[in-house]
Amino acid sequence: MTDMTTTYVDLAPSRAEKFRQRVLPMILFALALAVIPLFGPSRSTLTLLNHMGINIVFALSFNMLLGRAGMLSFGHAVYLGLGGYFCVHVMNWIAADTGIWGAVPIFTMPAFGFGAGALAGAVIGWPSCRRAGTPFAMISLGVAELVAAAGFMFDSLFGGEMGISADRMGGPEFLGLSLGPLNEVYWYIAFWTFVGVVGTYAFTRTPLGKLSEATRDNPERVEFVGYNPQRVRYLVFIFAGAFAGMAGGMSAVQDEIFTPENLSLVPSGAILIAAYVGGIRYFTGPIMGAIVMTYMGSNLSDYTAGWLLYLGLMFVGVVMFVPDGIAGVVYGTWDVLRSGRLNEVAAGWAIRLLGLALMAVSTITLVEVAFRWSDGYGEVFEPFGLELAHGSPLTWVVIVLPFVIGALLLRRVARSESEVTS
Amino acid sequence: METVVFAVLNGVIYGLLLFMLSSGLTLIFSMMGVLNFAHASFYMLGAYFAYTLMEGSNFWIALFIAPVLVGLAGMVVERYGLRKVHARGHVAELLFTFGLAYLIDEVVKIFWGRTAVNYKVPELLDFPLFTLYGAQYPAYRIFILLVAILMLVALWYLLRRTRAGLIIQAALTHPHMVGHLGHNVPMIFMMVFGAGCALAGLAGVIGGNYFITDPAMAVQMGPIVFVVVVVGGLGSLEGAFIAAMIIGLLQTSAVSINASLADIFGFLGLAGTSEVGGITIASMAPMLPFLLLVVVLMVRPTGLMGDREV
Amino acid sequence: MSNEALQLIDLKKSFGPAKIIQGVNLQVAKGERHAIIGPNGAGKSTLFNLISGRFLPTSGEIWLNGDKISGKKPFEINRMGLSRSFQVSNIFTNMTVRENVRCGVLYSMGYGYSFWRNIGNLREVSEKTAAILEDVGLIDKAHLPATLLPYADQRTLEIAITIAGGAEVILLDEPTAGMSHSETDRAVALIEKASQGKTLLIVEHDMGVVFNLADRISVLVYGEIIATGTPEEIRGDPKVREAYLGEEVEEGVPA
Amino acid sequence: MLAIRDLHAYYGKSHVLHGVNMEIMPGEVIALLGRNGVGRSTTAKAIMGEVSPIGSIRFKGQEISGLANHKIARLGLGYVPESRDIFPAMTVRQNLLLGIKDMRRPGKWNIQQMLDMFPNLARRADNPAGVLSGGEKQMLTMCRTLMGDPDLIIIDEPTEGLAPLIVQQVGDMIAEIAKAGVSILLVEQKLSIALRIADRVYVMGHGEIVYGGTPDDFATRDDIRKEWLEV
Amino acid sequence: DTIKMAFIDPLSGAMASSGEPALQSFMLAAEHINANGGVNGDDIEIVGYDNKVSPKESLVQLQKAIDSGARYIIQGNGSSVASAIIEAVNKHNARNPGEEVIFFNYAAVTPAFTNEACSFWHFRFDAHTDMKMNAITDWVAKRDDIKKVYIIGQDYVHGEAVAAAAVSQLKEKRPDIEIVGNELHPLAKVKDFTPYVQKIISSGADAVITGNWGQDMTLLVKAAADAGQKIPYLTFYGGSNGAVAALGEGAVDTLYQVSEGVTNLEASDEQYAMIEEYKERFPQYDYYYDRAFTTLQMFDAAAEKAGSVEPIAVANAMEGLEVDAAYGPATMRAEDHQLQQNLFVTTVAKDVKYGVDNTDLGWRLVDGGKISAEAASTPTTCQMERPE
Ligand SMILES: Nc1ncnc2c1ncn2[C@@H]1O[C@H](COP(=O)(O)OP(=O)(O)OP(=O)(O)O)[C@@H](O)[C@H]1O
Ligand SMILES: Nc1ncnc2c1ncn2[C@@H]1O[C@H](COP(=O)(O)OP(=O)(O)OP(=O)(O)O)[C@@H](O)[C@H]1O
Ligand SMILES: CC(C)C[C@H](N)C(=O)O
Ligand SMILES: [Mg+2]
Ligand SMILES: [Mg+2]
Repeated sequence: MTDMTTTYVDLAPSRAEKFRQRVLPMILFALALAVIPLFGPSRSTLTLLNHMGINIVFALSFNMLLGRAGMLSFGHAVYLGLGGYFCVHVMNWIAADTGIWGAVPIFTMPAFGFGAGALAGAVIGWPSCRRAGTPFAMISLGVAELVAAAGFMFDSLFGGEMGISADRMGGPEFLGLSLGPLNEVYWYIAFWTFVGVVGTYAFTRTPLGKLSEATRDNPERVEFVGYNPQRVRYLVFIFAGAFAGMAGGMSAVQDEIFTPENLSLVPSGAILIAAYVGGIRYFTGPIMGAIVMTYMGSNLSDYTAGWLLYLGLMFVGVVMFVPDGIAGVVYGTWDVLRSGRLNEVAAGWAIRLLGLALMAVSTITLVEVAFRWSDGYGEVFEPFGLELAHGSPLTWVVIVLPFVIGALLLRRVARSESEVTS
Repeated sequence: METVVFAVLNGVIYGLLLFMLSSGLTLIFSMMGVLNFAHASFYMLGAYFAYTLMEGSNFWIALFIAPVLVGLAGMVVERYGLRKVHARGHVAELLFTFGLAYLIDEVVKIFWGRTAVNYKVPELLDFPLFTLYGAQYPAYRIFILLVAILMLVALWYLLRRTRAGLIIQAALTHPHMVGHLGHNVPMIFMMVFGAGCALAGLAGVIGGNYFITDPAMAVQMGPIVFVVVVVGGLGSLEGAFIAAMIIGLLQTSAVSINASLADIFGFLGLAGTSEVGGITIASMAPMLPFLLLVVVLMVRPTGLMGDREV
Repeated sequence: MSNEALQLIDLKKSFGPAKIIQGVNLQVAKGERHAIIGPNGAGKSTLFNLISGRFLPTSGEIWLNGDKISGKKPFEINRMGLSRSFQVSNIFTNMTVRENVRCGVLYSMGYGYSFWRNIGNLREVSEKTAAILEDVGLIDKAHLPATLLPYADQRTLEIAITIAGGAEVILLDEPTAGMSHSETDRAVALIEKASQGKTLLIVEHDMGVVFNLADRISVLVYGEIIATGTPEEIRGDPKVREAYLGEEVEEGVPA
Repeated sequence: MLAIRDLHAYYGKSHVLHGVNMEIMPGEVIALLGRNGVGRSTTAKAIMGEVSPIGSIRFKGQEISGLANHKIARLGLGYVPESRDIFPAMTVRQNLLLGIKDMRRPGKWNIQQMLDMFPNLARRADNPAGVLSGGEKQMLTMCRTLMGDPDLIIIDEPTEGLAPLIVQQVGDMIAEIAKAGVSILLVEQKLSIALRIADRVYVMGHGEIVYGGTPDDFATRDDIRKEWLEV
Repeated sequence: DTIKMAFIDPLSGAMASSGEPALQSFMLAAEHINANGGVNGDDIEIVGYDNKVSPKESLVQLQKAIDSGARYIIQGNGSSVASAIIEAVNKHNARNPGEEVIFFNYAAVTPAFTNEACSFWHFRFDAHTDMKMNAITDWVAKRDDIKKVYIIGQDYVHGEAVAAAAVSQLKEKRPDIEIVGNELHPLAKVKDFTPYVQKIISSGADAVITGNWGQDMTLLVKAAADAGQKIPYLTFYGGSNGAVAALGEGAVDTLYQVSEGVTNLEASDEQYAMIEEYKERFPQYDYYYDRAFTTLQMFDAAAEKAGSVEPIAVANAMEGLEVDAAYGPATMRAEDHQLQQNLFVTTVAKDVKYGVDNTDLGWRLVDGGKISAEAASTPTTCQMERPE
């Protein structure tokens, strides 16, 4: 019999569903964080992992703006930078043991960064959130340049060109972590990355978080259900600043230095790219983007001089062909697998994959040959023992042929798919 | 006195260069609504193309060919890139050009190396035109002045006085209607983008040897070009001109001023020994344009001369 | 006086030189269902925009339940108990139907800009949302993204968002535009139910709907109200026949 | 001249046209009637390539569905949309100038003729089009379209929102154009006008053509009018 | 085995014209050492890391370098970077005993690094600002026609140190000289120095002192040349790529620099051969970083003396070590790890053995321009902490 006390249809997902969709991923994430050290990562891996953690929180905070609230910021690094700077100062106060500071564990830095980022967001957001869309984007660009320029002028706050350094081994130990060796810093970063992920996710579940999405979709209508869109944007902006500041606090401990460049357009642009490549429409998109881009940014350069070019190509490719980013691809694939439609699309996918691989082969060859030619050291690109000098016809065959075949394959799939849907 | 004269002279030249650079962006931005982040990259391409062309020919040939080449590059970008993302709105377009800027930077590094190339002022113009207060004034700067003015007039004529200009303007607000009247709007957009890029290329040809031609030139000029266009007001050539002038004069004269904040605000009790008081006006020069940008956008979101919000 | 839910006093609005609303005076009593009709471009939507705070009047005053609302922002007016729908569907396209309605519910239930509560745990909000979805008949589509709704359902959702906040005064701009006969009937039933005990101001071109629903009708022509009255009075008013209904009479008589 | 077979159209997921069939002969004036929202404007838009059409649209024997809108226009199809879309910042004269497709090949109409035909416009020739009254705007749009020398003009709701007097004028003008040998597809609601100038009448309901015939025949079909036109 | 040395400096961007030739110099020096049997039999491998003159980026690269097994770090372009690296190396060595790394600084000349901020892990192979400024101010002191001096520099520690040294030394040596301008401009950001040059002109200066380097040096003299200015420019780095070419003939007797050597000095045949080999290998640049060769020469000698390539052993062996460098003896002072070597004041002249920037202009010693190592030396305040 139906439960007579329920007078309405319960639309909310069931308990089990909630657990599966919300709690379980978090547990798995925490588990992953906890398991990683068991593999005995090398120091360079640890550095990489730590930077990934920082960038995950940073990218998530950025996406609170772009993906969730539809606010394109070109200056989000300002908040990471200001939060980080504040933490570096706090770390120096701790080291100097002035006042009560001596009792503060370095472990708590991200909390300070959170506060400083929120404050910065509150101050800077006040004028800039009065506009949306392109004016907002332009203001954020101006603010970033302004703050970065100011960074070079106020030496006592920002340390000029040199920036400000600190030592993470001061203050009382927390949880038995001296934070000296990198593997201890890993635990610190892992802890705060988890806090950051849970925090930004929780935010999406609050009324304000939902309203920020509504404001993105239709700011006008929001006004007619009782909200001031400027106010919504402003509050979201403060939170985005706060989480960016938190990432700054994580970075202050990991890198122990902040310089005015941390405030500039360059890191702001990088996080924009990371979030977008990851997929701004999904909560997990920026996480994936941060992981992939951090990995590529730090390791690709070991393999090839053309790594920036590859990053650029990848970004442009994503913008043009995969607007939903890595997460879009991952979820799309997952949906297909789960609904058991794999055999329907398998052929198309295989061809597409083949086409992409062929085009990648030719692009990589072109880039590698070009970079070696440009270096002028007379080095020759020799993949799999194949000698591809820039002058040899074989090289051009390897560049042109796969590209053409790949492009044709991709076009064929695209065409046959559009026929199916129409 | 001499400080003022020099500040004005240099400010005007710098302003004109900025105008040349931003006129192309104004064109693109106002006609197509595309915030072209790669605009300064096309400026850079102009300089490099001219440098390469000059090796085989001379400056005057480069002056004409290089912008055309840059324009063609722009058209290719529009046709095979921008047009594809156009349907997904301005943010996608903007991100596309953002990525494009990265790509052009890298490609330039492949072809021309990571350090500056020796792109020189043509010998014909490499002489001091006159001497003022003991300093010589190079003829090339007057040449810049002339080209910039020529460009301003030509652009203004094109936009306001020809049917092509009318079509372009109509296509911005009513692209479909213009299409129904039998005009090829995608083609027009491609031409506009190409023309805008060609203008940036021209600025590169002229600015590359006045300043320095290196792979960082795009990144350094990029943000300031936006400032000019946005401060001037969307779609307003006159606005871009005025904004470029203001910024040129502001930045150059700031450098020439010896005062510090304490000298100016001293009466407010700001001590020269304090950090804020010790900041010189000259050292604030790089941040002035951005201050202007933020203030203008907040007070007048349409920009100085614009009639639309950015 | 306080019996007036809505009162417009010599309201004027110009866009540049164009005088769109030229001195409108109108009183709508509490609980009344009032329709506004008039030719295209007469200024009906503009009038709604003025009342709901989307545009600022050039001159004149608007009073809601004894409070002056002209000059206030839309969200302030909404919080004072006035809600409106749009002629062109104006919904949150990337959210699900349920989320759309929930956005309409939240503020009125006191969860303004709250960022310390989990929205899923707000029991009253969920209940109210479900109740509204039930009422408007969208409950089966609650988890669909709003973009995927058929046109008529989008119009229904538009109404659902409008009534979700529980406002006392409701403005509907051509709620049935583009709906088929049966859809229109359903919509009218819905509007009837939702405006029970509330004040309703509605713009419609569908005379069937208007005469069916309205207690009183005002006719707006070129920014002026040329007549106000009961449906019968309006039907019989020669001025109205000439300016608006006239064609209907003419219709069917081939020239 | 124009032959439409099984035309479908969608706005996003919503299916608006469910297989429209119609034909227009050279020199004919056709009125397309129907209630609000049945898809008449959509039909016009589908023909002009504004919404993507599925099905066949042949103009002068050539398939035009899927062509870019300027190509359709250049084949000789003129379009006066519901929204009119004059260029408000430009003068009346400039608006007319933009109607010319190719400056090197002038059509049979020129600007002076247009101004002669409509003294109202002549008086305003150098004013920005934005200040024109609704009726004048309607005239301007039609003249602008004529400048492109079309063989068939599709006019969507030319009399919508116009005062009765102006409705009359616009009606006369359409008749004038038809006399010059241009075919016209008139999307209208006002029966009086439609029946006065049309050679044939189509009635649309729910995205399909539900009736086609001459005005005289239509006058006898009360059933059609009751079911598909009246409210 | 190979000994990995990480070279962390700008290899792209405005300052790459400073970093690239240095990297090439170190590579060439390493090749020669390897060809002569290596360091205790091991080869040196120099790996370049691009830091874009950013301290933070440098630390990222440093971490990568250390992770990849480099125990020797080479850097020079920018005292702001050097300062960050010194601190990071100190921390690293404290936290990772047994994995110490050593920092060879070949160009960051802020005096503090071998004074109050000195470190056992840091060795400097270039004369520091106070030493170089001594040479400059000595020269100025002798020129009675110089009454007004303008100081211009880059806005960071190095520029500040140069300005401070110039002011205090001029005051001491020529109290009558008026300092008519003391200006700092942003590092590596100025594209057109015309306004600055115009300021110098209107100040009526008789000489300019600058510590500028890289693009900031080149563009400064280019603007001066454009304005037709002809007063002495007394520089640390007039030898920056392109500066002489920018001035052309105008550089003669206007551009001066103080350095540990220039190609036209009297030298051994091997040195001339090295200069020519460098030019042939890297035609874009000129032989400039002599101290790169000295650095590796000294490392080689120290490793041999220690019988090990372990950093601590090498560091200990290096203290007090003396080698015969191309332009005179060079000694690593044990108290502060500051190399003591001859300094030379040079100017641009026409008839020289080696031109620079592909012109026939090159650097020539001015009269009395050689300052011996002892004369160039300044005392140190360094209190060095050494590992036990
Ligand atoms: N922002 C504006 N600027 C200039 N004119 C405007 C503006 N908004 C509306 N108008 C004009 O005001 C007039 C009235 O428009 P409104 O939308 O109120 O008409 P309406 O009565 O709702 O007509 P419909 O029945 O077609 O919806 C129209 O002529 C319109 O062009
Ligand atoms: N851009 C659009 N997006 C979604 N639906 C639309 C759009 N334009 C029109 N529709 C819907 O498509 C259907 C047909 O519209 P159309 O404009 O063709 O009608 P019509 O017969 O011309 O009526 P009207 O008298 O309103 O002009 C209507 O239900 C309308 O609401
Ligand atoms: C490369 C060098 C010129 C660096 C400069 N001397 C400094 O100390 O910063
Ligand atoms: Mg309306
Ligand atoms: Mg219609």
